Amino acid sequence: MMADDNSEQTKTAGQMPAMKPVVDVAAETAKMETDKMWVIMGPQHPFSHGLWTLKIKVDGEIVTDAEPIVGYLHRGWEKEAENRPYPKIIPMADRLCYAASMTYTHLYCMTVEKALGIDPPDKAKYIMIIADEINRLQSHLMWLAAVGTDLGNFTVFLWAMREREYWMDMNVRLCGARMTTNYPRIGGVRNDTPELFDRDIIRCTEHFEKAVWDIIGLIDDSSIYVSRMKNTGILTPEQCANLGITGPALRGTGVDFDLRRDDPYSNYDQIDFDVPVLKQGDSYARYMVRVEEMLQSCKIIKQAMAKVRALGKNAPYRLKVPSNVPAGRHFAKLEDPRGESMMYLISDGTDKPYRLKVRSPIFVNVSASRELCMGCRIADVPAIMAMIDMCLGETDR
Amino acid sequence: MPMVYSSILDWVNFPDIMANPYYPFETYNLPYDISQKLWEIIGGTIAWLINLLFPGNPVSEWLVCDMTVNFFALIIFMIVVFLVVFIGILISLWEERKVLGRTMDRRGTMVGMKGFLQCVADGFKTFMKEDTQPRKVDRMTYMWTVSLVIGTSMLIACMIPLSDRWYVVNYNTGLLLIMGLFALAPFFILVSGWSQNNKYSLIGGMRAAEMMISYEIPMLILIATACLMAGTFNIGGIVQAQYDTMPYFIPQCIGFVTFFVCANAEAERTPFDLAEAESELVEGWQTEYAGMKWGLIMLADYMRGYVSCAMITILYLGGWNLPFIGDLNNYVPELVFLLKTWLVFFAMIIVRAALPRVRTDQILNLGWKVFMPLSIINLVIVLLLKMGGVF
Amino acid sequence: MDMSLYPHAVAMSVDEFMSWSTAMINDLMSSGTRRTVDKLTGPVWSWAMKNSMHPLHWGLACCALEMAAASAPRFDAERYGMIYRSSPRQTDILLVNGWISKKMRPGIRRLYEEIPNPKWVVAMGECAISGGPWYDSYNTVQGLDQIVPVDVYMPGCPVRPDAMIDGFMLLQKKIDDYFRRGCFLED
Amino acid sequence: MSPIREYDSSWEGDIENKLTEKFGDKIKFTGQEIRRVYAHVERDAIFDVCKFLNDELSFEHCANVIGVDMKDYMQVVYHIDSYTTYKGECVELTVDVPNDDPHVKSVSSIWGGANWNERETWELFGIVFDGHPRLERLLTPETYEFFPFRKSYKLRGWE
Repeated sequence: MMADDNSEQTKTAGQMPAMKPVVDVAAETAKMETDKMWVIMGPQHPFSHGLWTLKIKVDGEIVTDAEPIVGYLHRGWEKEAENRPYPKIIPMADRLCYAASMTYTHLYCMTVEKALGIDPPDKAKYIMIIADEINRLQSHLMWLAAVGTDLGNFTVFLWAMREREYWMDMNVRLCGARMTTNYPRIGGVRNDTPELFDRDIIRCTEHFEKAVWDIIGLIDDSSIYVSRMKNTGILTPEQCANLGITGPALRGTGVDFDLRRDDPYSNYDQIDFDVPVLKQGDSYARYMVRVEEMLQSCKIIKQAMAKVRALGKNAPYRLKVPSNVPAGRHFAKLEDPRGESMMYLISDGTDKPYRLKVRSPIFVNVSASRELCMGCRIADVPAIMAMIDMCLGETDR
Repeated sequence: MPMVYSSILDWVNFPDIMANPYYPFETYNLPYDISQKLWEIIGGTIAWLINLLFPGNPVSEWLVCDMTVNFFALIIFMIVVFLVVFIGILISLWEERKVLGRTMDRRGTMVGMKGFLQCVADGFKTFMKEDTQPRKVDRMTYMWTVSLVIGTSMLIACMIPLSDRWYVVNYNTGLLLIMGLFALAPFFILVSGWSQNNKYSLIGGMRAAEMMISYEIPMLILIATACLMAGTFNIGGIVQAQYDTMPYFIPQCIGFVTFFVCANAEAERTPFDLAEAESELVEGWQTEYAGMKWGLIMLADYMRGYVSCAMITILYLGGWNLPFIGDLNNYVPELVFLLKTWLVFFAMIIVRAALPRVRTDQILNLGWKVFMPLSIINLVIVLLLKMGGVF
Repeated sequence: MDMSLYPHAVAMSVDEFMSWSTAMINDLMSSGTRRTVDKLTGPVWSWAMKNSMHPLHWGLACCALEMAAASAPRFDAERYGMIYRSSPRQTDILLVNGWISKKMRPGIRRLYEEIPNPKWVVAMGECAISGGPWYDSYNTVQGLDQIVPVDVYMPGCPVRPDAMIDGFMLLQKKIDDYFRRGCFLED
Repeated sequence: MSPIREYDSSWEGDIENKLTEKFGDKIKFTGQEIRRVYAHVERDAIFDVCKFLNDELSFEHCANVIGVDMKDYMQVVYHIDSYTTYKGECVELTVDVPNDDPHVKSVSSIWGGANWNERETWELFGIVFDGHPRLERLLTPETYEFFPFRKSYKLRGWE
């Protein structure tokens, strides 16, 4: 039975990458007497970096149906935010997506700034660009580490974690905390860049630009890695847009869309960078997009640091803001490491939000896991879902 | 006429082991020699003590007669052979954890003696843990298959000769016997995976059987090729033939590489650890095993790794002989053999550190479309060499 | 043996007294043997257990990333023999590193039951200790100790990797105490 | 050449005109910014507006379906993005839903990405999306029988 499956698989895998390697399950079942079974992967499962469940229906080794189950980390974030004053939501926003905590805090602050009708100083905007990109690098390195373990290699995990520690150090230099930083403020940032921060971050960037090639070499030069990722989890751009998939997974299918460039926020329009886009739409394209994004982030950090330096030491970095927000409806969007995140705020003139909604990219991306996993093998499921880069804190909220 | 025994030296005298009429081997056997001498000391001391209390009793005489010495020497022989292999395996386990740690830029384990006692700690811990048995398992197969996996692995690990004087059996077809037992484990894994009433272990067991059909045939062809080159199935004969000509990894370089990969698969090490693929099947076929059973399964894994490396050493690296040193080979061939085995294991560790796991269809492709032609090319090369009279 | 029957020994019948005293002597002897065995073997088991802690490979929330960082090259928890195993059958420590939702609550209890004895539970981070920032949520359990008995609490939000290793060294002390008390033959 | 793409002001007002032309007084525009269109839509027209946006104006990405409890009535807010024709443009549609009849037509047949968002809005607010393929509890345990995000549900009982 296995040998038969194999020939079927190789036939389709040899074709053009635009085709999804779909196995004709119905015909195969008719040929031989096989039982399908549900395999429940999760919530405690090594592939589910977080707390979620993927129910897959397998026919031998081939996945014929998949159903994601989330909600194991739901704590009613939006409801709790309705009971907190505005400044107290900042540390909560840090804990939405803990792999890149500053992005959500930045998004929250942008939303409230918009509702207040203020524009934070330029210096704060550039510092936040640096912080965002540091967090993007951290998050992508965590993802790279997870790709290593998901494909069965522990070396990639440890090397990526080693590089991640340097970016953690940069976080510590900037604001004193490793992960949940509590750094952005409504109307600016908490503190100016510390002394010699520019020297450190340029050194860190330059080190990273060299060191990342160790890890990339380990993956790209190995044909097993590449063959595990190529031609799996293929989506077309139309499917991708319709299913609401955003971020690197969308850019891996050939849709040239990045909020940092196409809907610029926070002085990203003053910075010159490329948006990597690949057309294949498989796991390998998503991997390549993310790796290229890491290098682009280094480029952005260097430019933003130069702008901060040009603004001088005495430039303001924070505005005083009132505690009450005038009534109204506002939303802001931000390019998360994982996709498009959005916050929608309804304020009623008091010091607490009336409704604060978080749009999490992973929440929508994971709902497409049925389309991603259909027709692949059990061994491909972790490889495909690793490219979604799960972060359950924001998914379940 | 009973002898008069006055001192312990009368009881403990080391006779020539070959002179014993019940000597079970045909040639000189070092571990048997050691164990017989050990029993001379132990049994002779006991006999002397008993003789002190009850002079002229028959038990003392019995304890040092040829047949009894043979019997107890065989028991000690088993222990000696097992202990040496066991310590060798513990060292390879330690080697794996340290080398793996170093390739990953960390120190590896540091528990006692630079981490050597880590495996001892793991062993004691698993011994102490509660032995759970899930409610709905098929009890008989659950217990027996795992015992068989461990038992066969231990058997073949002990059956590998360390030199022409350190062996358990000296069959003319010893190699075939070892390979036959080595290939049994996937069947037990299949049944064990089914018996656990767990879907992960079921898939893991199926994968083990599926994988076996892909690497087993090229591997057997390669073994047959090496035997053809040496002209014998006897392990000692193969090693001697390599000493007389050259180590076989030079003429059979294709076969050497292919066999190395197949041996990796046979020992179920990364990149071929499909049966216990951690990222998708939680722990694969071992998911439901706890405590001592699981500890022994891990030990059996390393035993199979050791056997794989030993097969490579025997078939391609010239076994326990080193070239160009002539008669110096007679001193510690066992140590040379173990060092070569650890060297091969080092290569396996590097492979493990560098590669991810392959997929089921990939290993089938690899087995039938790459290894199979390569092994046949290797066979053709050897045939040409044979016909040309080089060997 | 029931020592509380001691005052009534005078009023017992012969048969009752015989059975009672036999039970008492047997019990004393067996517990003495047990104590001796425990005293002799305890250090070995405790050393083995301390140096081969296998926590469950299970990341819930923020602290899971720091858990991963703790086994990374800079902090390197494997020096202490800590390896994360994925199957609860092969682990000793249930490491809960995040908030516990109502949906996960039965799952945690089940994981705890699946770990074979002797086992330990570690609550890592504020959320697992007391609910943390989600103290007024409708869907979280306020602390792990409402579900399973907890041995070590590691404060921090999130716990730094070095603090986590420090917590595991505390747990090593606790393991020492456990085996000094002598629990081997009870199992 | 700089890869930064400037905002194209030529399509400003374009979307509003097309929508007004098609739907008349069923759609009211409440505000406008760069790259943003805010509109208020009648409940019975929302599905047609969404279909029109997707098919004719190539708004192929439904970012968000938000439920809001306004105490007297409920609201559903849609955020719809475009990747191709109006790149970077975002349309916000607001629909009022009465408390006693919380039904809206589901748009998950137009955008697959709206599926889970609608499911979440249903379980947290109790707004029923007609024609949704699977309206089941997603985030909260299946035993829950209340809608926790409604304002009538107090997080702290004493308030």
